[in-house]
Amino acid sequence: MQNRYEAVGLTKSEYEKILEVLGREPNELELNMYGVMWSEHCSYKHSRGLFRHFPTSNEKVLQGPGENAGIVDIGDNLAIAMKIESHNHPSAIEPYQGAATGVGGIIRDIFAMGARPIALLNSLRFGEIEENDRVKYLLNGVVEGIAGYGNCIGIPTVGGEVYFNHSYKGNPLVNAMCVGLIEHDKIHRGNASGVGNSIMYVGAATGRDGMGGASFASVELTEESQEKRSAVQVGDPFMEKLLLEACLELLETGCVVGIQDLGAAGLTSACCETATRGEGGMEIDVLKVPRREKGMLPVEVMISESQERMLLIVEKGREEEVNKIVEKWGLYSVVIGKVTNDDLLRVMEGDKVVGEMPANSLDSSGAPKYYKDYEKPQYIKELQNFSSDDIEEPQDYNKILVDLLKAPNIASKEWIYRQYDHMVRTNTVVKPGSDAAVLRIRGSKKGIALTTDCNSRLCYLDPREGSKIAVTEAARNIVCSGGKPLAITDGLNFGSPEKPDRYWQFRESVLGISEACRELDTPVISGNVSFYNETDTHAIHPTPIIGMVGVLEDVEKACTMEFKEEGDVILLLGK
Amino acid sequence: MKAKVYVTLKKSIADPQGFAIKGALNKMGYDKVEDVRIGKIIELDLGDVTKEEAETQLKVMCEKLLANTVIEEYQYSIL
Amino acid sequence: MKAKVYVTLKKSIADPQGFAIKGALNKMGYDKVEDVRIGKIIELDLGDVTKEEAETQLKVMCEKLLANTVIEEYQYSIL
Amino acid sequence: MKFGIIVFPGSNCDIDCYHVLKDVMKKDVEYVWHDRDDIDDFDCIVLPGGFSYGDYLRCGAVAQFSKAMEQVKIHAAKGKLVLGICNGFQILTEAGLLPGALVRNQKLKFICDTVALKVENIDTPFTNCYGAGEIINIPIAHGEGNYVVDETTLEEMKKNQQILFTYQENPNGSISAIAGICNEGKNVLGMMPHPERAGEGLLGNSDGIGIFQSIIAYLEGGSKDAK
Ligand SMILES: Nc1ncnc2c1ncn2[C@@H]1O[C@H](COP(=O)(O)OP(=O)(O)O)[C@@H](O)[C@H]1O
Repeated sequence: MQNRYEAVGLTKSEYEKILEVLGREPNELELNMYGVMWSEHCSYKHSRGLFRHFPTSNEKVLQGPGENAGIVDIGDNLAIAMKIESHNHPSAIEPYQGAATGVGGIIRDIFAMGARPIALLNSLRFGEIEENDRVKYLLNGVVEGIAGYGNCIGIPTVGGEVYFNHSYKGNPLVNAMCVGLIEHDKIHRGNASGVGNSIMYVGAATGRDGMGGASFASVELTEESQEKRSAVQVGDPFMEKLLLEACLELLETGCVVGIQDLGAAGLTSACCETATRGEGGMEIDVLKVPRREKGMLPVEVMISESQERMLLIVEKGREEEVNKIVEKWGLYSVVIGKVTNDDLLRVMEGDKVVGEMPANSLDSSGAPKYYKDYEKPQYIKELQNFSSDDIEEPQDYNKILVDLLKAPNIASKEWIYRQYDHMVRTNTVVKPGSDAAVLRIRGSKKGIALTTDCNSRLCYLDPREGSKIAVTEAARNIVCSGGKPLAITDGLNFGSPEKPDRYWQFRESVLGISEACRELDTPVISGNVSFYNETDTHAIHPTPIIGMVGVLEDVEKACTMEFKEEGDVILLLGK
Repeated sequence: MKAKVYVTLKKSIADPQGFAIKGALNKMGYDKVEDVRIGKIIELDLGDVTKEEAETQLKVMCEKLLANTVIEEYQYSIL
Repeated sequence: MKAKVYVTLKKSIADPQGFAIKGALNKMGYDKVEDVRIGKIIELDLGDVTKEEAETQLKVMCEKLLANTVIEEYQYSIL
Repeated sequence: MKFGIIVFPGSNCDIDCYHVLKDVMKKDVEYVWHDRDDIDDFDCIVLPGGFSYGDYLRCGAVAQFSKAMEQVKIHAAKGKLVLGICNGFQILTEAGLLPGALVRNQKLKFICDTVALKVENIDTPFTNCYGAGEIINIPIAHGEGNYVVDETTLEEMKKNQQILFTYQENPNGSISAIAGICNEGKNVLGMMPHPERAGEGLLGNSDGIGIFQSIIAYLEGGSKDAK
């Protein structure tokens, strides 16, 4: 029989750590909460240790990594919030919903900071497109999902990239990036402070969504639960639009002291993270949580990943104010608990305590942290022996040029970005099709430039150099559009960190990004790690996607890449 | 041979569209409406095939194209 | 009381989605498929109402919201 | 002269319309929440683009039941101006203020692009500032902009010169390449293209301004009547 802890994806030593923290055996609910929170996805246990290499601050960084999104100053009391996030595995199962909910999640991260989302980008990787119907199906579904969500909610999708390569066969990558605009004094954090303040729940009702993971296996499920559990989450952009407007309006009132979206690990992570960043304790009652389905167990409520939900920490006595605004937007809000000062996360079912643990033992401050063994893979040596002199000189360069232009990786991506509304909100000065997108900032002369970049072939050949090149390519795209690079968000997509060669790739990549960002003075202000991107036969190429923002002091000076007039001079800069 | 295929979301899958329409009906005064779910109906003219052929064809069509079996279930009837 | 509403495009209205699916089925080898049309099924739980109430309610719901009678026709059945 | 922009849950081009009217045209303009029933003050009502009520079931289907839309019907019946853009056009057809319906684009994909339109009739409150037959470039962004209408009504519309804009290259399969139509009284316009996205040189295009200029000219009494 499987051990209790293995069933929720934990190791023996991790389980012992839980025993030590609690001083007793965890019950099923608690064990499952540790299971999801100490998963790679939530705890970053294999990657966190290396993040110290990243430059994460300079005089422009208002919020570095660790919050829902990073924030960088662009002057005039204005700042840009941004973050990238992967939704690779869900998109491989159900491309439309996987991609759509990826977009929905990253938008919530931005408005949870109090910023108004103003642009979306997406970075996609698929297997070779010519040979495979499944790849076409995935591409179609992913693009439609991104379009379906972004278009409906009314945030322009202004840029991105797509590459096809055999290493992504069976394991596509879907990374979504969102950028928001915020005034300096309006920044909010996911912070549960003020003992006695109310914990309020806003948005869609909770169902048994996103509970297909291993971490759920040990719970004794009723038949109904079994049948209704679904690994596929469905996005509702309409609900999210209402939630976005309601939350931004609420934040204006000053009655919200903390706000957090319910993403991976749902209520469990939102509660323990806000509690840890705040006063330290919280008590919530699962019976008060609005539900979509009957007969849900406390554990189902606590780890459900239903979409379009937010947690608010509201000043005691001002709950009615919240209800009123939320109702105006056709949603409802309920008090589900309160802030306490005992450092514990206490889960109630009515009057009954059904789970209790130190809040900070769940989140990444308490989760295990690993440095793995790493080893330079054999393939690198072999590939690096290659010399371009070994290739025969082509006879017909014109044919080569046409072949290149036909290659899916180089051909126009208009088929994709024509499906995205890239103009809504009428700020898009430079549309998709150029080096970087440029948006004007209303009410100022300024603009921002946005891009995502990563050539994963180069990262496969040399993860450190390839990662540097990804950062510098992003910077060149910004500069060519007239912007000054400010900061990056990184979407790190790799194979299993438990394999020394993959961990080596990851480590090299982090070091490469760090070096380039230090050199360019573009700190890493947020990011995401997605490990285990591999199939039985192979891992994906290391894919550290760099999302970069730059500022244009005068947006009228934005530059596009096409040739403008006959007779203009063409210059080549650099070697 | 004509046939109808009914494709609906699996019970476990959230149906935001149905939920929104339920809200609209409630607001229009039908406040007893408890649940709305939306699916697809696909009417096919399969051409000149026997009933048995139709039967086997439909099954494959549904599995491969007409329904997304990750989130949907289907039924069909031959007319 | 539960009910199902079937909404389909009028014959006179082109159905690009149905046409695309017909094309896909033909390409999959079902080259006898002559026509495909796509409609909607709306499954409702009308709550605690009598059959007669259900009947009248459904008619109004369809006319007003569930179908656009400029382009669509509807049928319903009470279960 | 006052413009009102109706905001439904899910509207998202409301601020774009507001911006063009307020900051570019320098006119008095106000957002009108969908549950308001006092719109007497406004000379022109704008139904903006977006995805009202998620565009669930059918685009624009649910929005027609709002309180504000009841008022819009009265407003239109008085001969006052209504401009429906994209989702606003869909709402106007669903509400019966304009004939026909908008269905899925022929190629089934959402299309975001800038397209060339021909101004078919300049004898209206919405088009009087354009030249006869002028070609203008206006962005589109829709998945269901394929206009359908029965033959008889189409003939009547043609006879009445209710077709105001047609696509030079039909992007979505619309009958007679129709991009925008008005009612018989010529005071209600519905169009799929987004003139508010073509209002400033900085965004690369200001061809859409003519529509707002026309409305203003008409309201200032300088130009053609709505019949
Ligand atoms: N998935 C996508 N989503 C949105 N825009 C995209 C996507 N893929 C490519 N683009 C846009 O197409 C243009 C060309 O992309 P790409 O070929 O990656 O450019 P480059 O290699 O010159 O950086 C860019 O403007 C980019 O933003």
